[in-house]
Amino acid sequence: MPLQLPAAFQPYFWPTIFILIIILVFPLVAGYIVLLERKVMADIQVRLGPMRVGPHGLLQPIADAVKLLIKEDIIPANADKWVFWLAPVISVTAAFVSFSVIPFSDKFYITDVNIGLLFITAVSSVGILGIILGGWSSNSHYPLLGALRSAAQLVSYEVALGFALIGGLMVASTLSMQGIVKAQLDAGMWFVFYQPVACFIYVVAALAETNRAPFDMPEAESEIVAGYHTEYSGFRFSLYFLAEYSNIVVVSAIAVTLFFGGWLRPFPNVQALDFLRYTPIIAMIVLAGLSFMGAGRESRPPEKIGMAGLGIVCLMLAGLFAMPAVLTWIQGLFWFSLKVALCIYGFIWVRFTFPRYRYDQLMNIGWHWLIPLAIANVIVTGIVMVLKGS
Amino acid sequence: MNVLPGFFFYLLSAIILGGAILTITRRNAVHSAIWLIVTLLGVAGIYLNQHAEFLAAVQVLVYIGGIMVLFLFVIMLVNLDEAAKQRQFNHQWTIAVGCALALMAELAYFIVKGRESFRFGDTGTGTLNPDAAVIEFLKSCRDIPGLGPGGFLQPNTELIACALYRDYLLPFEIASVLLLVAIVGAVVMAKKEI
Amino acid sequence: MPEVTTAHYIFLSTALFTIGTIGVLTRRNVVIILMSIELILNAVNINLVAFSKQLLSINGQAFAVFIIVDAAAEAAVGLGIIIALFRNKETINADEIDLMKW
Amino acid sequence: MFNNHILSIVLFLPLAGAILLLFVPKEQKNLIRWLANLIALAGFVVSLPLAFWFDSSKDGFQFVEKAIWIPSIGANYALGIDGISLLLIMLTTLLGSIAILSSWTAIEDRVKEYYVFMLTLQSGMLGVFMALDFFLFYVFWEVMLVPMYFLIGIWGGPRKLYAAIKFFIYTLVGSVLMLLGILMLYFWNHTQTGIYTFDIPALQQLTMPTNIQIWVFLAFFVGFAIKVPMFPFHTWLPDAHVEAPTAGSVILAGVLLKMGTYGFLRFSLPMLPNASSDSRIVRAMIFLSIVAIIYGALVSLMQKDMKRLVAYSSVSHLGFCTLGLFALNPNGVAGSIIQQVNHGISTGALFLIVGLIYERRHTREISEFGGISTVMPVFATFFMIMMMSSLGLPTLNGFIGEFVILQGAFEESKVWAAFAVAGIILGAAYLLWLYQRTMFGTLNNPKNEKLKDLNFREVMTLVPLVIWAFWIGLYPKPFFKVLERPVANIIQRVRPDYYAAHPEAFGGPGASRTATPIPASPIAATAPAAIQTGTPATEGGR
Amino acid sequence: MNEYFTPGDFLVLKPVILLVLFGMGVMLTDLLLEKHNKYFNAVTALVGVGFASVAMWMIQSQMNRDGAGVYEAFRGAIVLDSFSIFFTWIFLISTAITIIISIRYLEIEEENHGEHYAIILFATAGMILLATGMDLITLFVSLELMVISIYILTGFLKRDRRSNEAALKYLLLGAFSSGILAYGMSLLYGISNSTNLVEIQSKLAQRPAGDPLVMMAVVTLAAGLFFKIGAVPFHQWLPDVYEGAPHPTTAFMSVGPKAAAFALFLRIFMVPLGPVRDQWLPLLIGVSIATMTLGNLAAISQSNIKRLLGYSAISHVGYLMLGLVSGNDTGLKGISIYLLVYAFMNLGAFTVIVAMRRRDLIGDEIDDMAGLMYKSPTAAVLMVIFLLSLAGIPPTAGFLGKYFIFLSLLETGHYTLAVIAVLYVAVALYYYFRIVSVMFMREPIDKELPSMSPGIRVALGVTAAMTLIIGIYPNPFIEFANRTVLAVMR
Repeated sequence: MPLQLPAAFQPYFWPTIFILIIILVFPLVAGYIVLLERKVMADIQVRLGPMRVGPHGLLQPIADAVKLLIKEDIIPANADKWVFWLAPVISVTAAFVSFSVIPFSDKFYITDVNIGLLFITAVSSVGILGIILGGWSSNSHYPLLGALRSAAQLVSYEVALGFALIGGLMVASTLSMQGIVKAQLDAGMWFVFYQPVACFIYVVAALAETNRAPFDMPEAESEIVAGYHTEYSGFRFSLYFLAEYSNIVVVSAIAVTLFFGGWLRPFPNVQALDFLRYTPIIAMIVLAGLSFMGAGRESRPPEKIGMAGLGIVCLMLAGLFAMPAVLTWIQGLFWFSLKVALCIYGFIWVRFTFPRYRYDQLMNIGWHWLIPLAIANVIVTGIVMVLKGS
Repeated sequence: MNVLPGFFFYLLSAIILGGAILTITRRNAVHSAIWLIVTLLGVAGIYLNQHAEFLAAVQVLVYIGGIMVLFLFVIMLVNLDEAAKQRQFNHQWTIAVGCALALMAELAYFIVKGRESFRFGDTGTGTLNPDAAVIEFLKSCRDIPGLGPGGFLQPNTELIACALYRDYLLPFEIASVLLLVAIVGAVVMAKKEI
Repeated sequence: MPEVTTAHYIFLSTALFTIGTIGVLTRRNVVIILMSIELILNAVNINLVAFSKQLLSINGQAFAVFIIVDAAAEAAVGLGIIIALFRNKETINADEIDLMKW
Repeated sequence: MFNNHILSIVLFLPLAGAILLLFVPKEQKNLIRWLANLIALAGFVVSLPLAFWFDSSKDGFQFVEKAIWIPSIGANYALGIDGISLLLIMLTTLLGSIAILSSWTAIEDRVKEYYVFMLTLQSGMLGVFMALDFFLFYVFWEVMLVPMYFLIGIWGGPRKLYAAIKFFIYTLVGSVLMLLGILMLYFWNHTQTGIYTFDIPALQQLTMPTNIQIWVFLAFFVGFAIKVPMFPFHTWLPDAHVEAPTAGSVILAGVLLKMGTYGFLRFSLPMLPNASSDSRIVRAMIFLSIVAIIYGALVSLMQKDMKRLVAYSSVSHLGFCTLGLFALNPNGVAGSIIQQVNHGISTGALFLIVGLIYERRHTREISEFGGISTVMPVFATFFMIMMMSSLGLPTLNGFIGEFVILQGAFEESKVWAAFAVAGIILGAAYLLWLYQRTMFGTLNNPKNEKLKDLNFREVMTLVPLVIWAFWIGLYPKPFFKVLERPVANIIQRVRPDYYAAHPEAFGGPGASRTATPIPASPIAATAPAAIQTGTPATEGGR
Repeated sequence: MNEYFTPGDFLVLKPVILLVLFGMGVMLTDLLLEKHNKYFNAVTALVGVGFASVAMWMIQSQMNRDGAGVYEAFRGAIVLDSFSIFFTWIFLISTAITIIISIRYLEIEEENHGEHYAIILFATAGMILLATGMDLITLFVSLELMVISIYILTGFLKRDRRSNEAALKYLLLGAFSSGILAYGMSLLYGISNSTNLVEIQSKLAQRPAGDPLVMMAVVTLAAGLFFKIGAVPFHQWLPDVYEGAPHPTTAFMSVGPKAAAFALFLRIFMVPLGPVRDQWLPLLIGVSIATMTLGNLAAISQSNIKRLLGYSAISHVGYLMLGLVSGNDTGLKGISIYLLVYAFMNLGAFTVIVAMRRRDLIGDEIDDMAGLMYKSPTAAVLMVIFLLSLAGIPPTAGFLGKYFIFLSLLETGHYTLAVIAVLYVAVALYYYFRIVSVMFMREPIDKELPSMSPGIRVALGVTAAMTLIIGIYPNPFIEFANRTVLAVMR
């Protein structure tokens, strides 16, 4: 411990640091998720996506952020001002608070409470309020409709989501996020193999929970303009945006934690695969290589330099990771981020593959299929566990 | 070390009571709901302060994420803009003041009577307290090094599970029927044609 | 700052209970009346949790869980009824619900 | 079978008949009438053996039937009669059949219901007089209210609803308070003997602290006084009598009012002897009785409506009955019972008479009539006889009753007797005046010219009553004879020292068992004796 | 841990489990039924009640064989003693009758959904649990199961504004009172560190007199319970709800749930609050007098028959509370008998009112009954019997309940109270007989005959027969009630 803090504050030191890191870094990450989304979309649609700002549009998020922040902040005349102001804050706060119990790695986590998973579900359910209040306070038809749709959708799918989580929890038999990961370590198995149905339900419900396509009814632009945030612009809009992408990260993180082994590397119990420890270094090197190759293909000098610089940064990171202490520290974080990133990729993939459902179909799926299935899953799990236990 | 819980208690109390007063005095039902949410969050905080983590999470999940969303939903469905412009209070002020005074008098009585008026039950083993079997069971659970610092109240979730699924299994089952009835009832009531 | 005892929590809950009662008795808007009832139930829960801590017994918290369940059920049915009423009557003011004498 | 269950048979025959009537289609009005009359007559006929088989020399209750009913609270199905109930039962069965006979043409609509209610009422009344179990008694007491309510309420006059509910509520208030009294006795009996029982003979042996007795007495008092009705509680009576159909009035006056006095006799006096002989209570009761006598008579004088007049005269006559009761000596009590029967006969007949004229003219205004005797001589004759009976003319029944009561009252206090005599005089005044205004004079109202005289059926309704009136007036001995034992028992219980002081009094050990205080000879023997020794001897006890 | 519950625990619950299962079954089979044969739902529900009754009977006979007298289950959370058995029978009977009288009514209202019967069954399950519960939490949750079911039943005619309003009023005040009740329960828990009523009783007995916490618990519990049973000053909901609810629901809630609430009332006041009787007795006396007074006087001026019966129900609550005021054997016996006969007579009276619901006529005004004697003599005569019984005139059953209550008051020396109580009988008779006079002494105003469906006929027959049988030969019922008392007093 480098700093000598009063004993009273000792336990709060590292969490504070982590909180600061997340708050500072996350908006940037969210921006890059947007970029990723646009890039993947472009790829799926066989085009290039943002290419102008920075090499391969790598600076696009920053430009977007600047744009959003300097835009005029419009509050509709008949809006309920302070609710209008409060609503996005609720959303984004709820999203960010969820991070406090996500186990990014065995070392990098803000806190580990004994009700971790429940806490996340609880907090993320608060996010709905932001949407409803935002829609209502705009005092306009489309936002209100969007908000009501959204609330109904979220509340409906939260049930299925909760039941899916319960399926996982029964296997893990703890609510603590770290505990869940450790349970998978002990079991030597990702829980997705124990609970494939739960995982499937979770993924579907999570898509709906985050208002992602094909369940993006609340903001179906062809029907109700932009849904609950139609009247929002500028900074407030960016808060909603931030919240949405944070939510994506959060649900992905939960999925990863509960079903895909969290920060564990693949097959953590197989000694033979210990070399996977070095994957971060290799990954960085590969990334650097790719960057250099890209730099070679770029035509304009600034972009060439940019790509090359990126390659160098990757190389430096690879070097940093080569230090055993850092490698150990970074190990979990790396795997976790990788898995989350893949999840997010999946989200994006789904978005551009499936058409949007109709609202009644959406409700139908939720109530008629997902929830019964989830309940059945819980029951079957329970029966199996009892049988195995006795 | 004991400063912090105390501080939080007073802070949360202020939030709860302030929120509650605002809840019942706001003209606009949505604002009332928002203040109620604040109050409920404060109550959740109180639970945390009392080492009832599970309850705090349930409070947030069910109350704020469930019930209050429902409230807001209904407020929006029935569109109360007109109602907000009307008189907000009925003519039962006298009764209300009477009630308040009675309760305040009771409070004052407590304060005057002082500490001896707060004789609670004896701690220890009621029939439904965790007995040795439960503790053993808890220890057999994964990742529980022993009973935590809060006496019998930790690990919170597991203990509540014990209470719910063992001591209060019956009410738990009744509660499930209760919720079924509530679901059916809400559907019957709210749907135009069933 | 004096030590916070269970009595403090009971004061808090009594105060909350009073506020809730006043809300129930004075408001005209039935939705807000329902909210006031939630305040009362929360007062109960504060009591229960405080007792639970004081008595080192988990039962109070279990009780509180049931109270929350009840609150949810009541709110669901209550709001359903409010919607049904609103459909017929277009008001949610308690004293306009006057087809029968109160 | 018949011997052992005669009381049950008498009691339930009308009820069975009522149930039988339920199955007759309501369009068959004449069949219903015939059936109802037959049943009522049969009811009277089966009650006759009671009079023949009754052994007046035996103490206690006769024809006793007992069956376990509700053992868990100690209520039994127990029936039995003594002399007092015998007289009242005979009165009931007779008046019942007469009332039913008199309704043949008076009731045209809802005939079936009418007879069903009449017969049910009959059973209820008989039950009250027969019950030997307090619980059973109370059940019959209340049962009887319902048909009466309907009789007044459906077939009554213009203000029938008001009158019916007033009757019901008044009586009910009394009876629920009486229920409290009953329960109090029951409870005390349990604390003293450890047995939960409603058995009336057993409860008659109960001794309770005087202050409790007074409370229970007051509870009973309200119940019975309303039924009698005694003075401040009488206001339901004119309404009920006036609005009720003729037969209803006959039953009401003839039988229902007797239940109050019967209650005093059967329960208040023997069960609460200390309270009943408490001087405050006796004075209050006598005061109320005298007020009732005078007040009833005075109000009768002012009536313009014949039925109302007869109704108020009941208040006056029942005042005599209660006066006799609370004279608390054998003469008073025996006279009171006789007077009850008399009142049943004469007032019942007067109501019938008023009903007959009402059926013809549909009015009862005295001023509408005059000189009726010329068109309806038979009617006028019966009216005359019954009026005389009611005002107490010697050779008719009223005289016997009033005389013996006065004798009893005189024995206790001359002042009481004086007031009572004033009541008799007023009674003569209003009745004679009524008769004079309606029967004599010129027939100046054209509507009265075509009136038909009584037909055979109508005569037959009155004849039995006339016969009985003369019987009591000329040869009352059998009636007094059956009363001897019960009256003696009551007096023995209320004033244990009375017979010691007056061994020769009515029913006393010194008097010859057959001696009856009729005017001829015994009065000279008994009355002076009572005057000489009675008053000072008992003064200390009050 | 597996031995924590025995199969015996669930055996005791068998009637409840059956009811709940059949409730769900009704909702499922409802999906298969066409509109015209929805009555089959009622049949299913009746079969459910029948099964539950058989199960109950089997438990009872087994209990007799064992000679146990009391079955405890779930570690004392529910106690099946003769008290709860007695009440269970009341509930089952009232439920069965409610189901059969609902069929035609719901058809006329075009709301014949299976949910109605399902919720009735759930409510019955809640009531049974309420009568058997010996644990604060169990009691609270069962209570809520019952009342929430009834909120729904009250608002079941959702196109009818009166039904909506009644449901809303009931819900608001009911939830409010539940909150108050829960507050009291939380204090009890805090005082005793237990949720078991018997343990609370023993803990409470050790507290000094005038303990403020106990006092507060008494006041809040009493207020909450007064709400539930409809005692003054917490009665306002009752007439409105009675008036607005569908007729069969009014019939149901005036009997089953009322008895259940009273069972709770008795349990709470006799068991945990038993040791502090001195503290609540004056309160109870005052409230019972006020309840009788208000109920009876307010009933006089009503023109709506359901409202009238609502106020009369309030006054009956006053009488019932008197049984607790005296608190001895007789009083409790009186309460049980009273509730039993009340079930029959009140259901009977409401069945007649249900029959008055015809097409185009709600049939709940007193004037709607005009000339019933001409149209349906049976219904009219039976109504008279029920009303006489409600007023407490022998030989109908209603007298018996009053008899015991009055006797108990005299035994415990509450003479004034007894006099007040008996005098109100006369007042009650006055307003009951307003109905009688309308039925018998007025000409009918329309030609429409009452809808005497088979179900209603059966219900009328059963209730009238029981009202008379209990009145005329009450011995077995008194014996039954006697055992009940023993259970509470132990």
